[in-house]
Amino acid sequence: MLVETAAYASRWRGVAPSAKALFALAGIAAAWIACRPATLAVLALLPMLAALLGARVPLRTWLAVARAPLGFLLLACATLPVGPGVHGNWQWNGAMVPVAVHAGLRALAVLAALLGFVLTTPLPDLLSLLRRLRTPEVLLDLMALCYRMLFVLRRAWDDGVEAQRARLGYPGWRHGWVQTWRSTGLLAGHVAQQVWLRAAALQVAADARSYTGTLRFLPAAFPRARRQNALALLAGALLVALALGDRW
Amino acid sequence: MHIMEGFLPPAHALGWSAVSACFLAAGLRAMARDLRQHPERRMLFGVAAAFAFLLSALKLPSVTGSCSHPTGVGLGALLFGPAAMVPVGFVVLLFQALLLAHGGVTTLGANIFSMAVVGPFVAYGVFRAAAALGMSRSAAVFAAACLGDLATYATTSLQLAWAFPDPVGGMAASLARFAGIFALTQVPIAISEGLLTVLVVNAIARF
Amino acid sequence: MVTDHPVLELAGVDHVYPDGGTGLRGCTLALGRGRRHVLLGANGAGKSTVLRHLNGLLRPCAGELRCDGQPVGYSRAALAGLRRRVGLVFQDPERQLFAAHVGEDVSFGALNLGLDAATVAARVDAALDAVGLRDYAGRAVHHLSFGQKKRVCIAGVLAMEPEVLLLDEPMAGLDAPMQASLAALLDRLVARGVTVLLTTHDVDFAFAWADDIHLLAAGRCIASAPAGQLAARADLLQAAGHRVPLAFALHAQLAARGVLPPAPAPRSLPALLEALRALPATSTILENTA
Amino acid sequence: MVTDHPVLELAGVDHVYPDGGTGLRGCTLALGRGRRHVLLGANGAGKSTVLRHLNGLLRPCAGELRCDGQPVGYSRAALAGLRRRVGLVFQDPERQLFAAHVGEDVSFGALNLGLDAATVAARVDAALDAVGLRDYAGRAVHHLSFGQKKRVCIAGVLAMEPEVLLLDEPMAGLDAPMQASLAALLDRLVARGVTVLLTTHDVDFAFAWADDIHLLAAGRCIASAPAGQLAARADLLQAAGHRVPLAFALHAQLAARGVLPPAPAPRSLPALLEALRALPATSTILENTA
Repeated sequence: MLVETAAYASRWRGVAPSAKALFALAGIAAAWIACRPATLAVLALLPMLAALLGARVPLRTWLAVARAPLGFLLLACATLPVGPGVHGNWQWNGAMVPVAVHAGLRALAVLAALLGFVLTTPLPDLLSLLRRLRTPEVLLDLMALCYRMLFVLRRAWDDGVEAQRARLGYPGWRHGWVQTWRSTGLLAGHVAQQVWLRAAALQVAADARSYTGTLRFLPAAFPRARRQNALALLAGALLVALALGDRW
Repeated sequence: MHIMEGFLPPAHALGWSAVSACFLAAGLRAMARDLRQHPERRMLFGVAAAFAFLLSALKLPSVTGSCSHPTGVGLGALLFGPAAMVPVGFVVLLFQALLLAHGGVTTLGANIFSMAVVGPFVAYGVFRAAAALGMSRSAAVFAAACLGDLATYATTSLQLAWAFPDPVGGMAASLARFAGIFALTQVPIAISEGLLTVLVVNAIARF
Repeated sequence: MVTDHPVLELAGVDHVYPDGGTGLRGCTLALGRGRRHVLLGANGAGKSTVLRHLNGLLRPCAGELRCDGQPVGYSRAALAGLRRRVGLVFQDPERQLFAAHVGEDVSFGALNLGLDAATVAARVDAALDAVGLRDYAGRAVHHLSFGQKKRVCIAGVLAMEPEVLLLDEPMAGLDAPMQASLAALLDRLVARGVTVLLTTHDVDFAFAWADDIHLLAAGRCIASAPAGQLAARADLLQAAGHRVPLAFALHAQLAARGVLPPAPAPRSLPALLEALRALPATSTILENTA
Repeated sequence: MVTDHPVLELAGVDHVYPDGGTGLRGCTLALGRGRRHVLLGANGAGKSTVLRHLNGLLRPCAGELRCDGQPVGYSRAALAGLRRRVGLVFQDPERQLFAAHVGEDVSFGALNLGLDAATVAARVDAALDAVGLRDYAGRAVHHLSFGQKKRVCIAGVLAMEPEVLLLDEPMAGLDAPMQASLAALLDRLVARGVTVLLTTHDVDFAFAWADDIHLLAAGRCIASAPAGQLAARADLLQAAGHRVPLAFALHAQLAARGVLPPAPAPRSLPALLEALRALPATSTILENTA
């Protein structure tokens, strides 16, 4: 997973997740406040530059991660001005163009803020932040287990695919999609069984370490969190001020 | 089907978040009740969430020859009940937004409503109805997963149409537009999701 | 601690799995304090089942588990007390690591003991230090190699500072240098007074490393004795699905032919090879045999 | 088959993993038909990577794979043809068994060959017979022991009737009797003309079993030769992260001291032990050394 790899490699990996979250939230709020396309474009650019220059996220990574949502955005915005007219025939509707431009740029700005966060913060850091924010403990346990088991199950899946390929399991669509489907179904069923087996094994392993009913871990310490939060707050305030400029 | 990050206007984003928060709170209460009776299910839900995420990140064969990403919510609803799927779906959708940039944080509420509330409840309802009508297990599972998927897609189209009504034709015209565009991809996905769910349920049943 | 009791003891324990599978049948086994114990048996003899009983994860159908001579209860508090003293490391790291980061996972058991955050942090550091992963606390578990994950599992138990450490097949999947470094780590723990019990089906390793060997066959402990006493008992070893360790077999032959002195018997093949190399060339043989 | 070409051959193969990890660097290696091959190397030397190349699961970045002297193409059809002839058994049975029942899993590859149901059924029976699991076709996979699962994996490949059988660490996790029975199974296959290549990091087993040894170090094959020729090459073995097999080292010492004749060198420690036992008691040593 590209996002996850980039987050661990980022230069801001050691920055307190609360600071990065504050900056991202400010970016989202600013995008929601701003109205002029130019301001929105600047609001999209700033978090992107912060990620690329500040956290040294490679441009290629940024673009590769953004490609899928940008595709959706392009499709959705390009088709907004096209629609069925009064007679049911599809036609161009110029009145929707500004709506599409505004929605598109706003989405871009919010996306940039989110990417700035996720490309610099490994998910477990966010989980420890959520723990401090008193998220319900059931939800935290679900997230912690889900994150860890994600990699375990994906490994099981990849190994299964490889083992099936070694036994001619995927002849390709044209040569035998029935066989390909059969392979996929067998593997999905197998990994589904693993869900039960692994859950039981984890339960036993947790019990052996005096499990008390909730999964408690010692969160990572971010000693300079206070200073970093203040800086993030300042930078975020600038973004919001920029956006507020549109309203006055 | 995910609405991308930032695409919904603020009022809609916040509104859907509030709606989904209510469902999430109810789902968490139901899950906490369940966990008090079956504490061992805590691990199970966590691993199941990872499995659902894995399925959603996989490219799976679809009948048209293209690839598709199933949602896995139909499967989860059949195995764990629709109420438990709200928290599990929340985790999966949040992880998709954070790890794959698929969906988003501001659109999380809207996406939860379509994929972790409407989808599972429709799938579960269809399954119960099909079972009551005496359909075979495979047919009932297929119908449940397939229709659950289509219901999700219809909900998303509605959410988009409401947020971006057509100035001439209003919401109805907008709905026709969004539903029309996404039908191209969503109908094959619904069918392959149905097929896959049947295969997985059969595998589990023999286990 | 002035006690003659073994630190842990199974007394006539029967165990039948819910699916009717083989468990234990009248298994009696005692672990002397501060010694290196190996539980040796064929696949399916019940090695893992014994470990799960010693940690209280399974409950005997008959017989009892004793800790310092006292029967162990199975109330929540009694089990917590037992598991505080007896740590168990499972074979497959993927099935026992549940936290995202190394440091978090290692802290899990220590936090469950109810310690405060500062103590836990100190223990996590010490445990990671002990297994040679000092700078890995912030790493993601899924980025580690198999051998590193295995060491994280051990650190997670060490952070609970158990008196007894149980390890299920700790050497499986490790190559020779990693096995040697793990054995050295266990030796350091024993030197600090920890009692270590591990399972293996490698009879040569067992006799090279252990103070005491416990032979398991079909759910029963058929012999418990210091390694030196069991090494020549081909009958007992065979009953447990094993042969005499090659180092002892070869040494016996060589001693019978006067090539090497009859005692001390080298514990491992490399030691035997060393003993041979230390002999001066051919002439000594004549003297020895004379 | 009247051909002088090795049945499978890697010629100057380079491989770099997408994450930049070590793969192969100019690896050249040839498998003679119908022989017992062992690929020996430390963890991370590239043993599994070689196997994946030989089965076409990975594609060389440079160099080529040859089958019967012909370069192998990487079209779908060419790969299917290769994998029909070259079967690969992975290390961890948990990761390669995906069907619910034994028979279903074993039939998977044979069905993919496009055979009719009756032929597949006959092959499944024969394959299960060969691995000693004749009556297990209807059993649920997850109820089997580790050793049984491993044999199911092998049966699944045998049912495809490959000319070449590749096995990744087949002995890992098996106890001594199971290792012996697996080695006997592989010997039977070789007797039927199958070429067998397995990887291991157990140098003693490698030299006890193999006809040919291939030494892998840092992604390169540094030596390929009959086992007898490589056994004494401490330099090459050390470069591959191994020591001289103990049977040879001990035999060399004993031969130097006149205890055993210098030739033939016993291939394994049990064989060495046999040789020692076959010696009459002390007196012969005097004769030998005289």
